[in-house]
Amino acid sequence: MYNDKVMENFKNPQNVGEIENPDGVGRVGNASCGDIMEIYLKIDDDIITDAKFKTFGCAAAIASSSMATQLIKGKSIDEAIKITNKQVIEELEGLPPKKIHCSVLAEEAIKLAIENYKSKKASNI
Amino acid sequence: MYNDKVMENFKNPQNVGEIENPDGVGRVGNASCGDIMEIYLKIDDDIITDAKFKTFGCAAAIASSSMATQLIKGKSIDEAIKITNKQVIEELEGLPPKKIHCSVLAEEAIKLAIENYKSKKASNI
Amino acid sequence: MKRKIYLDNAATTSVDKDVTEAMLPYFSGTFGNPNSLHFFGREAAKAVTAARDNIAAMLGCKPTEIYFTSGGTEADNWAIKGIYNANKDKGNHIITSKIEHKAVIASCKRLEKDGAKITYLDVDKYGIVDLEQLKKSITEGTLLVSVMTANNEVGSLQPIKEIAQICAERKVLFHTDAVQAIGTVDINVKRDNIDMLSLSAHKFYGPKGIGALYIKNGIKNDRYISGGSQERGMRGGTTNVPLIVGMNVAMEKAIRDMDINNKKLSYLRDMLIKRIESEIPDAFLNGHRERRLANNANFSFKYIEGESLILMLDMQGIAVSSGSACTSGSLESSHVLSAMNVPAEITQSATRFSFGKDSNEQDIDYIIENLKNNVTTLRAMSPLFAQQKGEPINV
Amino acid sequence: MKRKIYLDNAATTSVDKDVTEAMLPYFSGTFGNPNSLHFFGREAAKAVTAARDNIAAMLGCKPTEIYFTSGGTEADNWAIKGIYNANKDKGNHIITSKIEHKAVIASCKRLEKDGAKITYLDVDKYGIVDLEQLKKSITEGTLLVSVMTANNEVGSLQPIKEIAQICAERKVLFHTDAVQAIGTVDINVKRDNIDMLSLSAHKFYGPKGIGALYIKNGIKNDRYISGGSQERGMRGGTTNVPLIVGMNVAMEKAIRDMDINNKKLSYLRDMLIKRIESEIPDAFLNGHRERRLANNANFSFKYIEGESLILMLDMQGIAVSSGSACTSGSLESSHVLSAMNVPAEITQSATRFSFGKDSNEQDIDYIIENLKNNVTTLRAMSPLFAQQKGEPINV
Ligand SMILES: Cc1ncc(COP(=O)(O)O)c(C=O)c1O
Ligand SMILES: Cc1ncc(COP(=O)(O)O)c(C=O)c1O
Repeated sequence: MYNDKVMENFKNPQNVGEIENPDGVGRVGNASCGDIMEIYLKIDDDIITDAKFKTFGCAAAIASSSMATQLIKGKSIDEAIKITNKQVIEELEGLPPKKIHCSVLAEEAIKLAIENYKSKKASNI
Repeated sequence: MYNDKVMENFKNPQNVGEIENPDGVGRVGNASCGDIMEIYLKIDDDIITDAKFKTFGCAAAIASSSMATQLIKGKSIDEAIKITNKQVIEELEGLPPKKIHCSVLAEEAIKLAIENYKSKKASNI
Repeated sequence: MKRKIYLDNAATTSVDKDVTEAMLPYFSGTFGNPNSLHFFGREAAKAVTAARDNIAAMLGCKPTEIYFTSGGTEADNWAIKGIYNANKDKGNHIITSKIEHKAVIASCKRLEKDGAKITYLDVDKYGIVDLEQLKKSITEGTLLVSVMTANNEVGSLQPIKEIAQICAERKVLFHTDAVQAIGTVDINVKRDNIDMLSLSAHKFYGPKGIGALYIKNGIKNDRYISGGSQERGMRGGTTNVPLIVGMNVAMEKAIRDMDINNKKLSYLRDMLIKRIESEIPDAFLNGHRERRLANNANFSFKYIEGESLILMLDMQGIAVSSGSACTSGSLESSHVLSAMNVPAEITQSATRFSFGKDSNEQDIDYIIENLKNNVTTLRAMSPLFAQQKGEPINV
Repeated sequence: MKRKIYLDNAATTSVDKDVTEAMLPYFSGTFGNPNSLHFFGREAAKAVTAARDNIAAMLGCKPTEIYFTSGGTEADNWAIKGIYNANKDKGNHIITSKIEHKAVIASCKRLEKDGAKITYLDVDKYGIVDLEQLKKSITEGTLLVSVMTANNEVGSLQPIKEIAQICAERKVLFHTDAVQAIGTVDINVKRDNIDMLSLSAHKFYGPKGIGALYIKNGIKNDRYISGGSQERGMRGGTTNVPLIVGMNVAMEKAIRDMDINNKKLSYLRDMLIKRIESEIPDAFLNGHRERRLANNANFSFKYIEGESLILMLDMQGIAVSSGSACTSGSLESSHVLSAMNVPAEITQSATRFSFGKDSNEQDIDYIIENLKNNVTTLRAMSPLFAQQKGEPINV
């Protein structure tokens, strides 16, 4: 069902966990539809220096979280906010059709986390 | 499908053939319904001294003819006319349900042959 | 041991050793349910995917157009009843032929009870459907034309490419029961414009109880066996992994070796036909002389009845059937022969010789010898034969 | 090689070696079509008769009440759609339960399109149907009640004797899907007053693709698969000789060894249940504690999602399933658990452990060890678990 790249990211997910005092947090999904994803960001000078996730969900959701956090680390928030679920899927070398929504959750969680960062920054000014 | 007794009578049918100048002949069935049976009798003093048959039909029809002719040989015509298809089936140790009609043909052919004899005798008087 | 010659390959074939070998690991070992996520399930699913891909390629269609079924009968039921049930808002007319297999005829009869109108096309005396009648029969409300590729009793090959052409022009779906044809007739559903096709493994040295229905993508068809998500939600029931694997191996071999097998089979068939016709008087070939399956010879022997002949041959170790195995347990005479207007008194003795991969030339000598004796014996016993010779019947 | 523990026997079982052995001679050798008159056909027919007689005896019915099908799904479709189609002049109401297998539910849904009224009985939180509701639901127009003997997901045993009793009193037909029950639950259709029963060989170490429907003599049922004269004219399709032979051998062994197998299976099941409950916090047993299949344990592990757990166990060589194999390819969560009102957030992690004849005590240690680790890992990753521990979410 899943390709090797997805399974690799499921077996050894990167960036699992939380960041203490994160600069941005994004949370999407709900338990009854099967997936919840949280992404935590550490941001220095609009550059994402660290990203971590917590996910309740299937292997595709975990792999998407792992891949999405890898993708955005080191990127500027302007670059990171442009990352789409397509890119997540591409980096994972494909997801089963029924699991596309997992990559969408990852895209959304990143966007929310960056927006959370931006709004905090705005309110700090 | 057929038991050993039926097969035995089919493999080695008794009394196949015709009798020259028979004293009675019975013919039943027609080709389009699948079976035709003819029974020829030689009768001396109302005792059946010989019986032969010709049959176009399935194994059950041939076995029934063989058994019926064996059954009536040596019997008086009064005894022979009472032979039923049940007896033919019993002597054959059973026929498949779909093949019961073959034993009925044998019963009918005997009856017709005896009647044929009787009516000839009546007209000779 | 007594000599045994199996000449009933149209009824069913022996499973090829390679096929059995291929199935064995999937009974135990890789026995998982392909719907399961785990290792056992995934391994099983891989085997099914590979088989489906290969079968699709051999038929000239996409893997998503192959639906596995429990055999030819289920495939025929599904094709006919499914199309009717899914499209009865658009019409209620189905066209088929008088010589279809019982699976098709009985499905049509069943639909008649539900309000379907069925046209049963006539055939000529060779058992080949009438294209002009087909053209005339198509109306606004015609949903489907179902005509078999090759007949199972007399082996007559139907003009399916022409039928497909007519259906395509008139925008009517075309289904063909190719159960007897796979491995003997060259078929490519895309090239031949076929919308649906039934096949069954046990006719080409695969196992009994597995077949497939090809349904061209985009055709609106109902499910027939409701259930889980198997076969893309269109056919419930745990996927029959070993038998699907077996069917694929059987079909692979059958299609790979088709030309060479057909050469051999038609050589034997023609030899049998020639020898029967020259050595046994009043023997009539049923079906078309050329447009027939490579392995089928069907003869009537006047003045005798078929079952007796079949049982006598059986006693000599020669396995043949009357018309078809499906009706041989019944009293009815062949609907195929009567559609061909074969006279009633000779339909009774119709005997089908269907050759297979183990058949050989020496068999023919043995068959002819026994056939001659049996026909003579039975004719000697037959009141019809006596009549014909002019012997008076003394009634 | 890595350790492999198969705990998905409710999805399908490995074919027993004796069963495979028994089938082999019928693939080649005695491969004839049982409808054929000749030697090959007669030998095949004998094997089918013997199997039918024996299966009937084991179920407590007559051989003429057994109809072979391509599996449990076809048997369920036939039972439900057949009764409806044959008797719709007398009524259009069918009663079933909310926890039936998809084969039954989907057949009922299909009939709803044709005008049937279906009552789907509720179940309690243990997954057992409500007899009072059943009694109240029966009306003049009720044709059939169909309730499974044992549920395939949570293993709950239904009160089928009581249901049969109620149906008998109210003169309504009773069908039970006993696919999960054969070989584990003692069933005798005469004693238990059952009118129709579905079974499938691949759940008791027989082959996939063969099953049976028992229909009590005298019941008016429609054919479902139209065709030849097979199964006394009620189910077309070439008789699947090897698989029928195999099913008989499998059933013979399953029923002969039922008590001893059940002892072992329930011992393992109870040990697993006890250890999970004592060693893994927030694990909930789904289904009834006593009234459940001897080989079934179904657990939810709060805060985690099932697929991840199943794939992790799979990586460790342990094969289990979420709810059922039929839905595991789909996104929907279990209709059985939601009928039982299991809270949505724990239905996600429902994991079915179904033991089989190769299971043993050492497996349990290995399972518990890995289960504990995986649950810990997945909970560490789960935002729900963090929440529950009172960690604030910094949004
Ligand atoms: C309760 C129940 N009914 C029906 C079926 C369907 O049986 P089959 O897979 O033989 O079609 C299954 C299993 O798949 C089942 O568990
Ligand atoms: C032309 C034709 N169609 C359909 C069938 C039915 O196939 P199956 O036996 O696989 O159900 C057969 C043979 O039995 C056949 O010869």
